[in-house]
Amino acid sequence: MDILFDVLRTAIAPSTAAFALAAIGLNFHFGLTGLLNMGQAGFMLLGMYGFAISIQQGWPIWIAILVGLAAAAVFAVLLGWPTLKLRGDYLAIVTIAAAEMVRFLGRSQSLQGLTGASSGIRGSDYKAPFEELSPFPDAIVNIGPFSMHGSRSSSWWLTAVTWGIVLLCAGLFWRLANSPWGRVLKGIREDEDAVRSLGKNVYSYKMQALIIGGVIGALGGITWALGNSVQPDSMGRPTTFWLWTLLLLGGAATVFGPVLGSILFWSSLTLVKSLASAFIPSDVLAPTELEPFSLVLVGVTLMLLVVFRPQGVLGNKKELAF
Amino acid sequence: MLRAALVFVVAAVGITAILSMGGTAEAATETEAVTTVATTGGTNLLIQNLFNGIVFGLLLALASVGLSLIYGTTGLSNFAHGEMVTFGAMITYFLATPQAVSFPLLPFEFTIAWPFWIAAPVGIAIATFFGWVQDKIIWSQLRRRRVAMIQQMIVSIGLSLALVNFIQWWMGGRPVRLVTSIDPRVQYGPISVGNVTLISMAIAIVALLGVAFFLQRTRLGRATRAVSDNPALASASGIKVDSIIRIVWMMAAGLAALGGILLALYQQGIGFDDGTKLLMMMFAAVTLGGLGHPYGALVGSLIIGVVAEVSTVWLPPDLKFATALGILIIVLLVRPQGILGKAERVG
Amino acid sequence: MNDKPVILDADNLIAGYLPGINILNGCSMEVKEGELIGIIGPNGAGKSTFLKALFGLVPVRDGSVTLGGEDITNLRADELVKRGVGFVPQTNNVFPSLTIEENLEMGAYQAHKNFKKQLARIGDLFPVLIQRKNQRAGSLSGGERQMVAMARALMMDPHVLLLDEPSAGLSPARQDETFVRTREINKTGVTVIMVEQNARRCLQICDRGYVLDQGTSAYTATGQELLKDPKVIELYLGTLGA
Amino acid sequence: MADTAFVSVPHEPGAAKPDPILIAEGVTRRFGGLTAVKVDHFEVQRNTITALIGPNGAGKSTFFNLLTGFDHAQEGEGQFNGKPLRGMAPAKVARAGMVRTFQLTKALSRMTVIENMRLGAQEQPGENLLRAFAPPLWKAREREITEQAHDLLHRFKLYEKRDDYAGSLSGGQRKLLEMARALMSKPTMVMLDEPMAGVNPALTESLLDHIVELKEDGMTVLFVEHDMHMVRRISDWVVVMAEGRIIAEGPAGTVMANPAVQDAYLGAHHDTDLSELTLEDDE
Repeated sequence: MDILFDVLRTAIAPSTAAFALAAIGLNFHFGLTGLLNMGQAGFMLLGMYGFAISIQQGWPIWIAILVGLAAAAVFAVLLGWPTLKLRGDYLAIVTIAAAEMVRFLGRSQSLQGLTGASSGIRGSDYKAPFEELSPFPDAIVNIGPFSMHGSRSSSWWLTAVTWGIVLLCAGLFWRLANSPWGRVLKGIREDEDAVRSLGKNVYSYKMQALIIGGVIGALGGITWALGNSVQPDSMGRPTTFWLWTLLLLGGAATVFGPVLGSILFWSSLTLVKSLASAFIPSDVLAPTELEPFSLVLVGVTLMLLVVFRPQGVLGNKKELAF
Repeated sequence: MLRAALVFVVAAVGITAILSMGGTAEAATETEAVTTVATTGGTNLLIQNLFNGIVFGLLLALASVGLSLIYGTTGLSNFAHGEMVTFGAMITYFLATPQAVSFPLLPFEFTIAWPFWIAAPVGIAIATFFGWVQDKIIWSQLRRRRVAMIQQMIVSIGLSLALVNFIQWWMGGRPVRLVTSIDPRVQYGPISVGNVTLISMAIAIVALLGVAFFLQRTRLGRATRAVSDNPALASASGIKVDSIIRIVWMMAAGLAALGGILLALYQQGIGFDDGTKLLMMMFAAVTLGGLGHPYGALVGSLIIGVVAEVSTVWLPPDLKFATALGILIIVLLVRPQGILGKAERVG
Repeated sequence: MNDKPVILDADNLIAGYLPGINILNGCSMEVKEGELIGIIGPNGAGKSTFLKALFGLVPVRDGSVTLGGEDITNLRADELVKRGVGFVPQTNNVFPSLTIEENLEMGAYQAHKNFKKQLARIGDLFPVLIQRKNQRAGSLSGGERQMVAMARALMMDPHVLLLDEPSAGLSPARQDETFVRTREINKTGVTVIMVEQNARRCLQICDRGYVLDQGTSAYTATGQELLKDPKVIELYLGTLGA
Repeated sequence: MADTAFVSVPHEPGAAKPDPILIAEGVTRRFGGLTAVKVDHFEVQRNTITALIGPNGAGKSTFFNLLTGFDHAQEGEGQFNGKPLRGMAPAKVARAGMVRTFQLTKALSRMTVIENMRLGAQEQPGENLLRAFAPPLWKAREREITEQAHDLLHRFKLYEKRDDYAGSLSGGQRKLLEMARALMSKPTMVMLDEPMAGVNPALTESLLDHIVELKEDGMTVLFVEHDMHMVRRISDWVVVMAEGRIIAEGPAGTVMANPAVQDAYLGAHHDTDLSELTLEDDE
């Protein structure tokens, strides 16, 4: 039973929601438009930095959120400007390189005053304004079998807010994907030239998609930071790869694919770890080996998914992810 | 195009430069993939860094030549190539360490402790075999099923995730040292360098010349270039394209392993994710030189190595990889086909 | 006119690239040993696809190809080379980053022990290639590339040579040269099947022509007969030219 | 079936037309050393069906791409309906009223037929990101578009397939869909790149009828085609290209009888007989 609670707790955790958000952003890029963004973690990181640093400057929380989102938007414009005219894999190389650059800059000693270099920014330095907004009591609250703090860190407050934002963004995706605007993006995913021949400005649409997906990614970053801390190395390439895995797991181009993907991804990771630690003797699999062991499974899952079920759990076989 | 490039430079480097004024003057040594070799300082700094750059560039070239050959013959951007670098070094450590070792999930330990000069070649041989296995059970199957390149690329991402974590599971999270002795530095004119590093350089140069010899002077090597040029025509000429690709995978894995071993010697230790971290630099090198062009990988690696190391003269050392990636992005914008690549229409 | 045995027999081939879309809708052809066959027909009739289907480069969905009585349908290209079939594609027919000599070596890949001997033999046919053997094929003109491509295919000493529009993109003088060369190669005993755009020239030199229309082999006759046949012009230009 | 508009037009390359909708002047496109297109002068008469023909490699498709903005010429000017074409992006060309189809059909496979059609329409405010959020701003237009799409689908016999993914259509149906989609924008000129390629014979008749209908609806049609039967049946005027240049113009009958055209297609009539020619040693 404990294992089940652990799994459920992971499923509703704010960080699961944060990944769902970032994956919704990636869904705008890949699922809707076919853009190969291999640097979504960079967008998340920019959002986190923009938010945390602004709060540290003493700016109000609303401004801080806007700064985080704006940073991602500017990043998207800079990356998209030259590459969206080139072949698709150039965007992949440039985004992954640029995301790494952001991380290197963030962990650089020369920016320590702002970013805290490789040790990052402690949560306590920027969480207060958000936690003060909490309507929940400032104490541990038990709801059913779950026990969390009302307002602090990974709290009921944060859980409610993040999942609220997830629903909002999923709704946004639904609204846009089913609008004439989304239709143009799907057309671009299928064949750019055909869409050009129909009189649409492909470049501008790709840029819009890149910006929206990146901004939602930054929102994911901010919500992630509110439950954890700002740590450049937690937003490296593996994060982007996990996002891809969970997006493909849930089903690209679907409304709830990223959400379901994130829940499945994190809860099965917890499940695997719990089962392994419960049933595999520790002289065979030491506790420190659990993490890498389960991530090996993630990698293998990604490989198998791509080859055998590219449409994911929710995807339509005819509207494959590829 | 150029305007965009300029904006990027201003954005990336400019912001750093301005903000770094507030940062601490004393920069910590980079511990990522390569430890900065202590420099003699003063006027010789530039020469020393140039030299370090060449050393790093040569080691990088060993790894990226294989990446480039794979891209050239199959069109795949192999994201799991970094793990091949780590794997070579780790398997050598496994064979050479005097400590007890074990396999994951197997509850017994044993000690191999071969001398390094035996362990290294055997490690490379095992890595080469691993290249064969990989192509046999994964890549050749995907080619046969005509799985699209983007899909194959994501499969390689999955493989990378699986391998890097497998290596961590197997070898632990701490960096390991292949040899315990310390390589004392010797001063040659303005350059300070250890003898092991010099030997590593020599081995790297010999191996790279070997690759060049293979490609230019052997029938198999010429067939490899033929497959890179035009797989359909190669097949129509009677070349078994799949066997050539299998050989390329083996060679790439072997070279990456050699690169990993030499890198572990050069930076005095290797961590489970050092190869993964190096992958970005390899991509930068290969793209810079011209995707799929084997000599392009060499040129690109040397440029990346030198840019990364020399940039530390003016920029904080922990930004040297960022600088190298910045160079990559700028080159991509100005010349998408890379330095040696043939101009072709892209998009 | 030729009572030699049938060497290559294509029977009712149905083939295409995309699933569900056939380019060939039943193409048949019977080639006797030593013949020079020209395949002509308007653009889009499936001439090149037919040749590629013979060589296993386009998946054959129905029908069969036999070589000397042996079934070679959908066999891999390098297997066909082993069985003495050579193929010269219309475009991308050289390895641009390899030298001329290396290109020829690739042609003799399966018989590398005879490389020097074959090189000497080919050198008699294409002396200019030997003079410039260290030049990279990528730097050659269209006509020179065509020569390298044909020489490469001949390095294995094939019994059957498949040529896909060897005259395409060449100047008229070069085109004539290509046709004459093709006939000379044929005279050494090689069975040649060529697809040609330049129908008049092609029919002048070939023993027999096949006319393709809309993915089927419409009819066959000797080259001279087809040259005079108004139906050929009809096929190309929609009606009698006059 | 030559149109009366052509009565006074001389049968020669680059002939001026009484009311040209499309004019190209001195258009040159080189790829490396190869000159793919070198057209001195070219005009298309308004509200007629003009065929662009020529042997493989004549530069038809390249010329087509140049006219529609998908490729850019090193030299030359173009004019469509009085507007200069030089440097115009393909999307702008389309919005100006000149819509094209592609030789290899570009049906958007993972979208339904009806979505393909809707994408072809112009002036859908919902294609703007901000307005997309507010359906009331675009629902009305969407209904109009859907109605128009249904009409076209009926006409092209694709109505039953409207909710199928375009990827499940046959090659010929995709061609039809592509043409119908292009018509959604109510163009003044339709450019068809090999509309017959890969279409099974049963469908060709209706495809031909559709093209003729376009003219009756007041549009101008320029098409590239290999199938000479089709060229003869429906074109008012035929332009022949070979080796990047326009070598002949005129009504189908006249053009096909032109010895230069026959030479371009069948190979030149040489006086020399190849059987007498021997190989001289190369230079």
